[in-house]
Amino acid sequence: MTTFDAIAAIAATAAIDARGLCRRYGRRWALVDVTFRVAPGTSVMLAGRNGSGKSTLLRVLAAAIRPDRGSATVLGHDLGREREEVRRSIALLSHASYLHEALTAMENLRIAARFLERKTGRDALLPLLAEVELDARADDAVSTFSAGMRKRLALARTLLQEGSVVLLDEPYGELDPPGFRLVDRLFGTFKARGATVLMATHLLDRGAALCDEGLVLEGGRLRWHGPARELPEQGGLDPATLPEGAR
Amino acid sequence: MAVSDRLNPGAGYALMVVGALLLAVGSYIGLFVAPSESYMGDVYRILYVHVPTAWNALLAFTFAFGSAVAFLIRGDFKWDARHEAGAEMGVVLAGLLCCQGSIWAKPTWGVWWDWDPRLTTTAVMFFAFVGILALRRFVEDPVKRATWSAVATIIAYVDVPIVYFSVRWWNSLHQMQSSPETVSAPFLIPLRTNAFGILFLMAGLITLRTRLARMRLAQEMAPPLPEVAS
Amino acid sequence: MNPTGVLGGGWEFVTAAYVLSLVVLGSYALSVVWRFRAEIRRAERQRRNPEVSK
Amino acid sequence: MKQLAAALYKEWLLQSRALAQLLAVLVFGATALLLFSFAVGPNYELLRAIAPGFLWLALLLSSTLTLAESFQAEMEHRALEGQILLPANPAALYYAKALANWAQLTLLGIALVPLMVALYDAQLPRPLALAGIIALGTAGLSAPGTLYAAMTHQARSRQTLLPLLLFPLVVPVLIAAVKATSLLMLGDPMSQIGSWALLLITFDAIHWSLCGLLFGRVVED
Repeated sequence: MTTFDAIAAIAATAAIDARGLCRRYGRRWALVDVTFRVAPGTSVMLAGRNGSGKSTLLRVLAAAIRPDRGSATVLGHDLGREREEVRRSIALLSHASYLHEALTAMENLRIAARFLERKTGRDALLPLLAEVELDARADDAVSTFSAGMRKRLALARTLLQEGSVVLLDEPYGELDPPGFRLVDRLFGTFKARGATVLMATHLLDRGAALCDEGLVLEGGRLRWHGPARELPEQGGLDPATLPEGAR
Repeated sequence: MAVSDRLNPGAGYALMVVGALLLAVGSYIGLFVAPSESYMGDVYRILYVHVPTAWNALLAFTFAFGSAVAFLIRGDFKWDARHEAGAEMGVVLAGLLCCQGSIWAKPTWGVWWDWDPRLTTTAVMFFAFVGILALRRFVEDPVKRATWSAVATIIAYVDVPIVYFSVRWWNSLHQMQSSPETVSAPFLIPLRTNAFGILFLMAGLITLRTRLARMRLAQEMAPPLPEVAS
Repeated sequence: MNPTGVLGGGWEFVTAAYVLSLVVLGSYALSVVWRFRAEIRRAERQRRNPEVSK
Repeated sequence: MKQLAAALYKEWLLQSRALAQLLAVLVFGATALLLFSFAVGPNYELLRAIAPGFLWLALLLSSTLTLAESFQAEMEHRALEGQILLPANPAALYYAKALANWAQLTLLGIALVPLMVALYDAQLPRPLALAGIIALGTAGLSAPGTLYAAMTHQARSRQTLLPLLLFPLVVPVLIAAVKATSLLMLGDPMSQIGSWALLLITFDAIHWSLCGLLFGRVVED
């Protein structure tokens, strides 16, 4: 750890500290002035209607896409200048599966493991596939996988990265009921590792049970930030109009 | 993003007017005052506009290259605007140069294109930068457009010396330099006047074109409006 | 190429080159000025009634 | 370094699954060679003289197919973004992909030679040197080609944009490669082959280093 990292780590009171993040796609602003702080080790639920900017926020925080305005730090590393360090400490489960269709599940994991300079033996990777119940299909090409199985493989890939900040973009999507229980179990694993977890989901009650805090996005703006338990009612997602408090 | 630039539009127009005047004077001297050359007769007068265009075309591409490098290093979008202006001006001048070159080659060598290394290199640069302008047109995201075209400009510009040498070796068997190298004193006056003429005209055009690019960028990257009444 | 070695005439090529240069430089200058003016008009219109960005 | 090894491993896996695509491009190159000969007609004197030019034109045209498709596997499910987020070193990703494209183009070039010999009745006094020139030439194509493939794959109408950007840039490669090939096939009295090879090497050196440096900026979103 260079001295610079040491200083950054000490200064890092927050795992994620976003200040006025904005991002546009062509004419439309997908993210507008998002500001919030998350202490290390807490788990946060991100809720909002479709197109409210959830995925954009996660991709900006994961240093996949640059913010057009505003700034943020992840574990003390600045999103603008230290994108490499940010990527090293973050694991993102994105809508996109990040997989190679033509290759098998084991090969996809092995490629990721080699880039992460981890053990790439079959004995090291098979347990990971077993964790997501894909060990039987380890040597089948991903092109033969269903959407749910791809999501499971993507989850295994996220698990492999051992990120100290884990961003999950609608992990429950495309999964079957056993898949839901799998996500809950993995959620527990991430928390057990002391990682900060930010999960975007539409399953409000399930998220509220797992997470400490909750954020609500609407039209790219942060509408509500509070304890996760109160999100389903206070977050203003179900009732047609926004309750007075949240405006 | 403030739309100010060092030179306000007035300066742009002024530069263009000065350039146009110099060009008119230089061309007048070149066409009517300067004596006809012993061997070439009057055809050589094309050089009075051909050689200055060549110098300024290279200058425009160099300006675009400098702006591209500055943009990649500093990330300030005024360099991207200058890059776009320089590239567009360079393409216009290079295209003009190629046409002049073939008009010059017909009476002198009897063919429409004499594969002169300098001229052929300009033609290659013309197509390279037309490709870059097309790239800018096909990419919507302003930041990607700026970064990618800057990268393309740097690669295209670095390639120019290699293109020049490969064409010269490839062409060395046919004939020596086509335009006379040593131009004696009285011929220099119109040549220099036209050179400065095109230089000023180019500077004015680039200033205006940069302003135009900056205004478009400011509009494209305008900050979001505050609270929107949904 | 005529046999006398000295290229007499050739004025049509010279005029062609100069006219071409005038046309190309002139039309590019006009296009830049026109586009520049159009952009100023557009910016002016937008400043008067800023349409609400979606 | 390890990142390059990982990226090369990925390329090896991807290439081993995409042999059909390589074959298709070879057929395209062969068809191009055939079509060129129709443009000239059965005059062997002329065909023998133009053979090097046709070989390299066919190689250049088929290279755009290989290059345009080279990022298909990466862009399909944003796999490239996934790797960059691991983080994988972008330069390693570039050099692995460029080496893979170079290998494909060299194979393609060497595979086209027998057909050229047959169609244009060309002699091959120094086949090994020809393979060397093909390798140097295709290296010059794949360095900028890979960078532009990554760029244009995300832009609209990538089929036209890639050649539009690449062809003016590789003029020196085409000139030097065709000259060197014809010197090899039609005799080299003044032994100029060295200078043309040197030009190719200079081009390769410049572009393999410069494009590697700039690739990071191209994939940065």
